[in-house]
Amino acid sequence: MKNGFTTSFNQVSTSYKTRVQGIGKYGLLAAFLLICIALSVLTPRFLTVQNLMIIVTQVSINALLAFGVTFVIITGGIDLSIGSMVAVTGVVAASFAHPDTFPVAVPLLMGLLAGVAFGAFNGFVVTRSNVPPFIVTLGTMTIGRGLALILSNGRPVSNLSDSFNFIGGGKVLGVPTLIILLIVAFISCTIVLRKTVLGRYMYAVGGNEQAARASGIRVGAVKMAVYTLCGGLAALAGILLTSRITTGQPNAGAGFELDAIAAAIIGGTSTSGGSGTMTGTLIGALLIGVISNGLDLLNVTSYYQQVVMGIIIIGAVVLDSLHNKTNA
Amino acid sequence: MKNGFTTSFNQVSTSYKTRVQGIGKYGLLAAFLLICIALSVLTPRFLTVQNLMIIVTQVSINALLAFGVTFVIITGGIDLSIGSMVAVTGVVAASFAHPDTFPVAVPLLMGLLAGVAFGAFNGFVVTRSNVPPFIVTLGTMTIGRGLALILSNGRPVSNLSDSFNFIGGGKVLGVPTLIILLIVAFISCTIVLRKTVLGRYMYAVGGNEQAARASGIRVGAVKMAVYTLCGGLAALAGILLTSRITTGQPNAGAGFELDAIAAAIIGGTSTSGGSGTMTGTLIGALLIGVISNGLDLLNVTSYYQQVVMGIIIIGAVVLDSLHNKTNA
Amino acid sequence: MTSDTILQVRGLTKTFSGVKALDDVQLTIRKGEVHALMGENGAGKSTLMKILIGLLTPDSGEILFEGNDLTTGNVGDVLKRGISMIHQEMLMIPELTVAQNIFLGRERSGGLLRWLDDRRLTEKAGALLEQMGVAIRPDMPVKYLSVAQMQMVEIARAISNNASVIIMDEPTSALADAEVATLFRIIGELTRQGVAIIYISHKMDEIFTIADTVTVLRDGKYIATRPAAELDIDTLIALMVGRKLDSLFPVPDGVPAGEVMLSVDGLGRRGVFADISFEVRAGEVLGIAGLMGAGRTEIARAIFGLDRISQGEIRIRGKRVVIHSPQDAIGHGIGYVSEDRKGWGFIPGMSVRENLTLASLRKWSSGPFIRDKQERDVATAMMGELNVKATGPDQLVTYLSGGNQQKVVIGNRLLAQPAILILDEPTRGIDIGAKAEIYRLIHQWQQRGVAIIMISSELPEILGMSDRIMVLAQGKQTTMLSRHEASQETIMRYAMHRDRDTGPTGE
Amino acid sequence: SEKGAGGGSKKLVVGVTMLSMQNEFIVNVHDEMAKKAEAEGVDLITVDAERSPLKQVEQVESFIAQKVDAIIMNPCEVEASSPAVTKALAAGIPIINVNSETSTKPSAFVGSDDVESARIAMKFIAEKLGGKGNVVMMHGYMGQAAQIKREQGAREILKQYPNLKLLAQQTGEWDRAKAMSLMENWIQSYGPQINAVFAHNDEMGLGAVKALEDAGLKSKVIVVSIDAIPDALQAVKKGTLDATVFQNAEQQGSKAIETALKAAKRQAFEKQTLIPFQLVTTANVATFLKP
Ligand SMILES: Nc1ncnc2c1ncn2[C@@H]1O[C@H](COP(=O)(O)OP(=O)(O)OP(=O)(O)O)[C@@H](O)[C@H]1O
Ligand SMILES: Nc1ncnc2c1ncn2[C@@H]1O[C@H](COP(=O)(O)OP(=O)(O)OP(=O)(O)O)[C@@H](O)[C@H]1O
Ligand SMILES: [Mg+2]
Ligand SMILES: [Mg+2]
Repeated sequence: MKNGFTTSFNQVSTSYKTRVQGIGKYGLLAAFLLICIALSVLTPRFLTVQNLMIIVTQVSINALLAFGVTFVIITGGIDLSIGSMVAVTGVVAASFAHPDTFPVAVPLLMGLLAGVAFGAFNGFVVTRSNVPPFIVTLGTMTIGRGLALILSNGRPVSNLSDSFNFIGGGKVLGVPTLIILLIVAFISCTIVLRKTVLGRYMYAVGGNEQAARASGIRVGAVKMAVYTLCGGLAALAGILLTSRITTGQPNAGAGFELDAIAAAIIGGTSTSGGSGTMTGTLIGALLIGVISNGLDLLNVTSYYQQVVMGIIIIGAVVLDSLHNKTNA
Repeated sequence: MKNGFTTSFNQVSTSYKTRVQGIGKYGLLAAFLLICIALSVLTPRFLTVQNLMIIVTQVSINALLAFGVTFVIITGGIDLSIGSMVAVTGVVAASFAHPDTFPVAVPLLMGLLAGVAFGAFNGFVVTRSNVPPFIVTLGTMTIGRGLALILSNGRPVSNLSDSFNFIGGGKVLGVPTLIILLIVAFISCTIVLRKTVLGRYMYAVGGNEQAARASGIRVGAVKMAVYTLCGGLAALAGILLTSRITTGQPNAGAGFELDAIAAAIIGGTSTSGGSGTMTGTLIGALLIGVISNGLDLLNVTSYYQQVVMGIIIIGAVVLDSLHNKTNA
Repeated sequence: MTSDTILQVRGLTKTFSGVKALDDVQLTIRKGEVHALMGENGAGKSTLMKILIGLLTPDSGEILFEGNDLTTGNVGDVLKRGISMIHQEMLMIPELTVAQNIFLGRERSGGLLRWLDDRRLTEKAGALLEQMGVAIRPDMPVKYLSVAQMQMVEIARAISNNASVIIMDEPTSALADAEVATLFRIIGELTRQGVAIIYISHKMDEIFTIADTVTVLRDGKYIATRPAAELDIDTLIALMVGRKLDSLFPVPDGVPAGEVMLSVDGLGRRGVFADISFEVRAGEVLGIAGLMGAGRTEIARAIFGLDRISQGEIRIRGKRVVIHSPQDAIGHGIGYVSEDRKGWGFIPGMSVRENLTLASLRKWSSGPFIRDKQERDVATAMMGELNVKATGPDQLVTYLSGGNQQKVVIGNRLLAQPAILILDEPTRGIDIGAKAEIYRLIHQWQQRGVAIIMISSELPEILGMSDRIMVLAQGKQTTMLSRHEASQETIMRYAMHRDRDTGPTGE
Repeated sequence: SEKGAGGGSKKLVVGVTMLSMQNEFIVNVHDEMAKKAEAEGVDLITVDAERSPLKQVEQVESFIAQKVDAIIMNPCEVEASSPAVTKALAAGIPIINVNSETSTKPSAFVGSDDVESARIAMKFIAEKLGGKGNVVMMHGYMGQAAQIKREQGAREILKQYPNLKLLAQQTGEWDRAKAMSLMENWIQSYGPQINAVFAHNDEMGLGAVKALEDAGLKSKVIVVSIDAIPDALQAVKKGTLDATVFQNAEQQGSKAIETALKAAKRQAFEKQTLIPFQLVTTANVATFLKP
């Protein structure tokens, strides 16, 4: 009975390959490169090492948040509290970062701890209650904002040590620390997602929770892990932001959640869970960053910038999906 | 795609779905009443006709938006552009509402037209492209904000006629017009959802799009309809807001989308589509409104308000879901 | 408990929102036996199995596995202790590959942060599938598999766990005879090694082929346990149904077929099927037979407008039509019941009533408004006609047993009163009583002049119901048999037919 | 750098980053800058920081990469926007803060002190009430520079009048609709106890006025806010808004451009140009109303 299958396999396998592992991603990459080429033609200031470095620096905070939320969305969840976590962790870190108080590791650790604890709380409520993650994290988004204001007394926490400010604002061998950290985070997140059992289970939980459960996967533990991871990455973003603007702002990060989620979804993460890649998310974040930078360089009037921004983002994803269609 | 994974995803959330048609709703209602009772005990000013009327007035704009987005979410979509639609339609309406220019029907119609066109555009892009609704409406959210700023030149459009200002600010037989319109909209939306073929098709499309197609439902048309409806309701909200504050604000409605979506989801609409009721959404909106009013009445410090708000919302939905569990 | 008893269940009870799905049930499984669990749709078989595997927790009762208590309610634990399960609803992760699905949860012992070795998994899965004699690529995402292929993957997953008890909940519902034979061979090997199999199926002949012992449930209650050798089919049906069943297939009444309703000429879809030509007349049943992957479902999908065709034409009542979408097809009076009822059949979050009337809703409404009472009456009547077992028209379809869900899907299409009805595996997972009802219904609709195309992997069904039978092999039409010409042997011969033109295939 | 000096043949380029182009006052300041730049024949590159200091820092980085001749920044935050100043100065590009300050000293500052505006507003309330009564305060977005400074100014005056009681305070998020709802709730809570409302901006002040009018309490409550946007001036003229504080957008805008040009051309310039606030009441509103 083997004989009958060979033909249909071959064609099935080609059609799936193009879609899944291959060109699908490149559709977005193509759209992204197209925009870059267009900008290079339109303004000579775009394609300079300095400007490209600025773009990556600017993108890095959003990209870190987007990585975290990609984990969460892959499991079929959502995290709206990342913006507030940026504020809380930033304020916490800043409170320990005044000159001549603690060594720089302390604000770092305290900030990360705050983010991990916040994320774990999200995970705990999501797994222990029947409440949809949207509501849980919308709730903790509000709570987090309040906490940041309470902790900072509603005022920016400033006067931070130089070593702390170096974390997000310095350069190593001419390369901004933010870019280095972004690359490290990207590689780590990719490894977690693609090479570890945990990553596999994320896809499983998001792809079909019942099936995951039936395979003996501890669904609750996986969810705890992704929300905690997301909290940790938000903390990293919060610390870097604080260090970059040399203040812990209680109102920092407002609205960041939408940008981060947008980067993930533009990058091909499905809102219904079960699919998504870090590379896609990174390209998504870069796309947003490049458009925003390009519009500034081209001196497009502020109001029109928003219109153009919206159109290009929809356009890029349309291009991406058209590309997938013709390949299918 | 031939296999039926989409449906098995849906099964995962059945626990949340039991509430759709039956007992579930009362769980939330109980939580809501509990909060009302608590507030009545805490402050005598809560349970007065006047205050209750004020709450409903304040809730009405969010409720209208939430009704619209409930339609969209039931079909498995999302609309993030409602806040921007409020601004665009408000500015458009205001531009035609200066005294001694047009009769009051003109700004009303123009505002509604703008909203319907905007919503139809959302629907068109969602149905014609492969782009996820999240990205489409995030894009049009940005575009809409830009349009509102362009149309108004970044300035409030003020000096509106008294007859226009009456729409959202007047009273008929002692009852604020906003409350009357809210009730009319609630009844109409409930009828559309529960008594019409279109409403039934919305549930079908969101519950299992493939099965809906196999039953001969024109899925694209249904989606067009919900986004357009949502646009129309956002326009109504935009006009009423403009009339209530007697100016068309280009930055009105920022962040309204989250409140509206929250009301829908608190009310039991499942983000994965296929379930939800207008009554649930109305209770969700009232819940948010009552908490916010109560915290003001109790003069809870601003920072703590946010913390308490987040906790109560999560708490209410937890209570609701516990209730469902014991019923399941 | 005798020495070779491996699993014992006593006094098990489970209630869903007040309805008793299981009521004081008992079950004893011995090493190396094939123990069939029988019962009508909704009897509680799957519920019992889900409790054994730890997916559901019982209200009361005890489970002893190898002498120890098993009521832990933790699937991972149960799997590790040596029980595995083929799930009726094929629980798989669409985006993951065959290999990744087979070893899901068992990638490696240890923590969540352990390293994955996908190449090793793929090799292991490839070897396993090869050993089973199944040609499925281990690196293909399961979302691209046909239902039958998925079922084979489910089987591979269950047997790869080195379990001492394997639960098989309708493992063959989507399989044709050849694959069923493969499964039986595997079962034979396993039982020889002392593995116990709990086997659930609605296909009676399978039970009498492989079962050693049979336990019957009815309405959640334990009825009896008998050695298979002591049972005959009528006794078994009587135990399951509680009464005797009349003949399975209706007697053909020789009513002459009417005008040609649907004709298909040279239909092809690149790489899937080609040169398909046939016609169906009003009041006629055309059966389509073939092996798994022969392309039967693809033809049905193409006619219904779900897939594009690359050549050929479709005529309805002699007029050439172009069908681009299901709406087009429905507009031309075609109704389609998919083999994949979860994917294309029903809306899980809707009630039985809403599902039944969905395709015909316009008929029960005036203008935009649904006429509530009429809708309810129509649905209730259809529930009666199909004998749908539910608490009422407002019960959600998700909570129905598989067979009853299938009836709801058929009822939905019937209410739309199609002139041409395509049924793809219409009795998949349906108990014998319900099968007889569905055959009776098909017959009734045939008498009313509906042209029916019935795709089925169950040869008795094809032979019992069809006026003519088209046989496919590798996407090509190999013969068209009349009722008198057809027999199991002829159909199988044509289904295995290898077309010279395609040249040698395979390695 | 070579092109800037002496204002040679090449047009000068000035990068401008504004706090928020959705705020009417800020838009006015920017419009004045654009007008002035046009007259002087300079190119402006304007970007909107959308109230995000991070974005603002990035925008200034981008200006530096583009080698603009001067930067005008309307800072989002005192501290958080400071790195932008540091970076511009390090790159040798003059940076002028307009409207509000940063903790790091820029090349020059053009504007007014937000604390002062709140002092003026609260002082007016105190005098109107004869130093005795109950006040409620509507804050802007909590934690933003303008909110912090306006709160600070108000509290300074409140301290001077021990009989002036702060009955309640809450954020109205700079928004008219939110402020209206907030005022409605306060009316429920305190009713006739409220003698005056101080709102951190006119939008919120006008929301409060609307709520008070609807409740028929306007005649009994004083409402004062800041910015003197056209709507507010109209309201002052009608007598519904008791007072607003005028910030001179025109002067801030044109002075900022003037200073930036001088700095770019390496000419001498004022390090600090303070433009005074003015209280607007029915008495003097006519002089502020544009024809
Ligand atoms: N989650 C649930 N909630 C409510 N009722 C349920 C649920 N799951 C199953 N049931 C009910 O329990 C009964 C037993 O169902 P079960 O799936 O065990 O039947 P089955 O014997 O496996 O039937 P089939 O042969 O059709 O698969 C049915 O009446 C079904 O409707
Ligand atoms: N969406 C798809 N993409 C790629 N290949 C597909 C797709 N759907 C089906 N196939 C492949 O096409 C072949 C024909 O499948 P089809 O379902 O038509 O077979 P069938 O004769 O109906 O048999 P059965 O239903 O018993 O599997 C199979 O090998 C299947 O894997
Ligand atoms: Mg079953
Ligand atoms: Mg088939």
